[in-house]
Amino acid sequence: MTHVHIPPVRTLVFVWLALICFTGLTSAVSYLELGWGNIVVALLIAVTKASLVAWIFMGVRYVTTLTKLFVVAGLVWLAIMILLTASDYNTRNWDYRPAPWSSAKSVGGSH
Amino acid sequence: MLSSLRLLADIPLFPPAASAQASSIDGLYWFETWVSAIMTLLIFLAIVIFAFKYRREAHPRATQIEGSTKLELGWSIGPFLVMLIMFVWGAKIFFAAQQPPKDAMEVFVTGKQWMWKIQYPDGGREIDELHVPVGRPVKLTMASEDVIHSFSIPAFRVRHDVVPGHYDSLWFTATKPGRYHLFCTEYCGNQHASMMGWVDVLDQKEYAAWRSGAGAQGTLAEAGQRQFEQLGCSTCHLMDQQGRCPNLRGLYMKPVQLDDGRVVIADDAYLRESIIDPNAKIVFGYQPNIMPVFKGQISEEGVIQVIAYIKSLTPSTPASQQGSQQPPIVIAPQANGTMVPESFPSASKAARSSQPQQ
Amino acid sequence: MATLVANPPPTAPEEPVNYLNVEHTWKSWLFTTDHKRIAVLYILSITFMFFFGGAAAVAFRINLLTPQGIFAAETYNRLFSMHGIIMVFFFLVPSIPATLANFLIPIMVGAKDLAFPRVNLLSWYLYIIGAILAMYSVLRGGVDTGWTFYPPYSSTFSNSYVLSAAFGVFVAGFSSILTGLNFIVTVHKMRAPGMTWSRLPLFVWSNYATGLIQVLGTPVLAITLLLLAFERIAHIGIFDPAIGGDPILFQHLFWFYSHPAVYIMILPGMGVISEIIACFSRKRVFGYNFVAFSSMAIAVLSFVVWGHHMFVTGESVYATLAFSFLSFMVAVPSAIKVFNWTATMYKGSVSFDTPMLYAFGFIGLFTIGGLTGLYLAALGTDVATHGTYFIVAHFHYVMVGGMVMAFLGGMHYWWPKITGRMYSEAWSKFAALIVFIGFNLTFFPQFILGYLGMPRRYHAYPPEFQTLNVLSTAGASILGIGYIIPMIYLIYSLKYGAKAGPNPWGASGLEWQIPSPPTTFNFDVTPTVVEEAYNYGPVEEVIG
Amino acid sequence: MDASTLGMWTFLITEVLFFGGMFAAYAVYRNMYPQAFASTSVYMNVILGGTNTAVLICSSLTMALSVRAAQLSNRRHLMLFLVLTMIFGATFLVIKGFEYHDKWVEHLVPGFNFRYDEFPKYAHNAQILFFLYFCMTGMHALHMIVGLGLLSYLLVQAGRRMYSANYFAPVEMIGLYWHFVDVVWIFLFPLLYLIGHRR
Repeated sequence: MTHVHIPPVRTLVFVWLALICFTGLTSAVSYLELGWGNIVVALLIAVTKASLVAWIFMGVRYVTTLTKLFVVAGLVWLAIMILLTASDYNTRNWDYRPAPWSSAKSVGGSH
Repeated sequence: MLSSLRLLADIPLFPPAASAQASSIDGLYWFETWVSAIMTLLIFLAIVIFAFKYRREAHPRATQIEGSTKLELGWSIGPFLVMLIMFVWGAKIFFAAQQPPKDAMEVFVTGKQWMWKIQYPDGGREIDELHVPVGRPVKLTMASEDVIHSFSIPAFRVRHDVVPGHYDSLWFTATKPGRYHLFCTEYCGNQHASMMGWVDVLDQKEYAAWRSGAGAQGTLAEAGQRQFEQLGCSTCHLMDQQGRCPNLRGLYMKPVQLDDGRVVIADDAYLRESIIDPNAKIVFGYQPNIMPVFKGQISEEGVIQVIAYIKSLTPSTPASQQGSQQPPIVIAPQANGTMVPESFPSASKAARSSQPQQ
Repeated sequence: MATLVANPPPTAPEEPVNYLNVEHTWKSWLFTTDHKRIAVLYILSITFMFFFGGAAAVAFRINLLTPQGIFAAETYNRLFSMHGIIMVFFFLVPSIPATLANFLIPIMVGAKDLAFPRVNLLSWYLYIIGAILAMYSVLRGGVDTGWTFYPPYSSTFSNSYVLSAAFGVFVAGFSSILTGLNFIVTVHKMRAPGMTWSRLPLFVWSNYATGLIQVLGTPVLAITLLLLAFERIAHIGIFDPAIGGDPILFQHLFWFYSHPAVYIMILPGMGVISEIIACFSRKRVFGYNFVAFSSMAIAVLSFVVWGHHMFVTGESVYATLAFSFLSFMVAVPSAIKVFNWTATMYKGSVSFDTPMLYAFGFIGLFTIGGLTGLYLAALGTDVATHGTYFIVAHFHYVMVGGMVMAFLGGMHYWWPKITGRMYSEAWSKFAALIVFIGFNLTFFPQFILGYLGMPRRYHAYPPEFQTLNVLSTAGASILGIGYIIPMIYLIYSLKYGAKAGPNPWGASGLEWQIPSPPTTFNFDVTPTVVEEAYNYGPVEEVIG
Repeated sequence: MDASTLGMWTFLITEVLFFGGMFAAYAVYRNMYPQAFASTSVYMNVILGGTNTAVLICSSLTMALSVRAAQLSNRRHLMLFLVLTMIFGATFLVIKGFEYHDKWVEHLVPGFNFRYDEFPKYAHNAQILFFLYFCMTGMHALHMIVGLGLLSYLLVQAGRRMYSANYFAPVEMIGLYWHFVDVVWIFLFPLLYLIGHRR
């Protein structure tokens, strides 16, 4: 069997501390009014936390490239599902032609 | 024997092409059919020839061939190029089908288990029958009372799902007088198969004659007015002086400032939503919860009638009190994600530059 | 290959121990972890489901003999729904992966069993539980939503047994996930020394790709059906337009699985065809790398094309454009396969044994099925053909003309390996011919019907469509017979068939180097692989 | 690396897409009805949600420590940390139970007793969020319950001295599962509890 990597307690506790801090941070930030910034910050923090858990607690750091590839594949497929579904919803209202009653140019773009 | 022969002779093999779109789709259809036929024939021929020529008796020892990257790339890229033609061609037809001409005649369709209810602007109403004049673009605005239906006229090669919760639309120009099938092609329950009807394409004269017979009960807008009064809308929306609700005169297709800062166009979809669920979008300066929710109180047909009535309301006074209340109208995207069918021209996000006509 | 009559059953009591005769108790079957026994359990279960779904098909084809229909609308709707649900989720999805691949993959990679034998057994039990739930629906009166379960019909309006059917599909989905997971891990971890990726038989490649789709797609179906079930229970939910939900979102999530799922159904069949064509042309598959790579390309691309099921629903035109383009892309790897199989026969040494006949049938029908897919990928023609019999014909050409042909071909090819017996050559060739004729007669008229505009899922139709419908029903009865004949001679062969010997076809591949039927642990000694797949010489040198 | 690890990761990918279906629905509707979604924040208990997040993070730490203990053949520590993990997991479920109770009392269960008098404007669309809230947290809680079952199994086996530095794959596998459930919550917390600004 391949060698086993045993993470030091220090690392684990440090990650735990970071996760707790991030939880406080994300709660605190949600009280600020940042408009679209809120969701961006919340997701960034969540991704950071999840990466910490995956990287250290779940030991992605120590696994083979193959496993890493699998993890990435899972996330890519999740992205495919969400992005392609969103591609429908976010472009449904796109005005791809001049409105029949005016000569104003089209206003496109998702939000 | 003879009768069975006659039966065979009577098999229809190709549908009539009775709209402008039908011929363009048929063009692509035949292109695809030729490509398919040639490809199928090539493969069949290759199989038959190889199987015969290299049968074990004639060719006991196979010659091992590793493959040929050149050949393989060839038969990956070659077909793909042909498919690109299909893609562009198909997309062109599809996009054209999304853009009803401005002068299209409007007809309203409501799908309901298990019938198609048709309403004409002049007040004529039919079930499972649609009369249209030849040579004139017709735009259908469609709603569903219950489940997903799909409105399809094979002879016109048109089809669009009718999804509950919003308006869908399609348009066509009939080119050949006649009587054609009209089908529901999205399974919608027990009597799905009886959601069949007829489209009658009449020449101009016949159409005029047919039309004069219809509309005895008054126009669609008049039916809408009756609804409007029966449901008690008129007490507020036409003569309100206390600022409880917006005035509807001249509202149709005008930008509306909402209380959350968005600006939307008062199109069919907006009007429908404001009837069914008035609290969904509150006009700036008004309070929610004043207007009763009409969901379940009014059918989709009724909504169509009321919208037709609202369309018919012309501004009564040049400058009502609302006019001064409204903030300047800006060009802004419709910043909500509400479901507005993209094929619906009035659902445009583009707001016009500020020239309130009130 | 002798006929039945020529070879009376040798009454040999000294038959060597194999996986079939090692134990005979019920327990030894129901609690087995031997992948071969589980495969046999699967063969029995999916065959039962196949004939059940097939009976429903024959019944509603009879209904369509007359324009008014013979049955009540309700009966018809329940028949076609059960046909769809059973055939898709309980036959096509597990058809080759759970049977032939379950049997063969460990042997082909040189392993004693799959990576997780107990999980493999669990997956069979999940399949059975799912099937029981679905059958419960049938016994209580059936489900009438079609296999697609579109809300709001399924969530609010249908009065049939939607919940148990949906839950059955949900459970069977996990069976499929576990099978795929097992294959992926087995191919990665259990290959014998020397069995490099480029030496894997193409059947393994295609099932590996299938496994990826199963693992990545099926959970989305599971959660979607669960959300639908909650919506049906609570009478409100996220697909309900009454609260601002969008029924089309269900279709997005449903097709995110169900489009790749058609590749779950066809990819393993493609793998079977690669094996058969190579064996009966005595030739290495033309362009091994391209064929292997195309399986993987299909697995990936299949996930980005689902929107083509929704071109006329009100999906955004921009999304529509992208999905149309991507749909054409996914046609390329399938085309590569067809060309490469054909090229494999070039300068081969072709024989016409029954499996090869099915392979010919597969290539022909799959070609037609694939090409008619182009009509549906192109936006313009999709509008005209969507929701009509054109679609029905198209996917039956792929699913039945493709997958069922491949399944039968594979069964005939590996039957001697699985059972140790040969079947009647004459009867099997006859059956293959009947299936081919019956199939085309059933489904070709449906292309014409479709473009004429006949909508699918109609229990009654305008009278001018009758002739084509009668032809189709006539074909269906021939097809039905074509499926029953193999049942009979294959069962007959179990007792009276000639002993097959380890390698009746003179085929290459590890599975042919072990006895027929194999022993419980496949190999006495883990084999070491030193040569490429499909290392074929002339047939006389190999047959032993 | 052995087959079971790869198998577990493959299974977790399946789980990602299982929850992913709900996240996709969430994304679509949040984009469609941002204000209705934001209006629900009033009813979401950030204190309880935040506490639960912390509790789960603690359970993840103890889970990681149990795997470590198994790797070091430290049976006493292994059992101690497994018990701690289970206590944290149970605490999470109890708090979740209180939250569900509150939602019921406040008439926020779509399809059963939904009332949304404070924001009648969003009465329709907010039900989508609450429906998703119950589905997502419910599915998550179900995974927690399964996890607790698995942990009890580990505990029994650890008591029987089954695990040591030579064989600890089950501890590792179940640990992966447990962390994954934690990761799901890490996303659920901001998406369900921290929508829009507080008032």
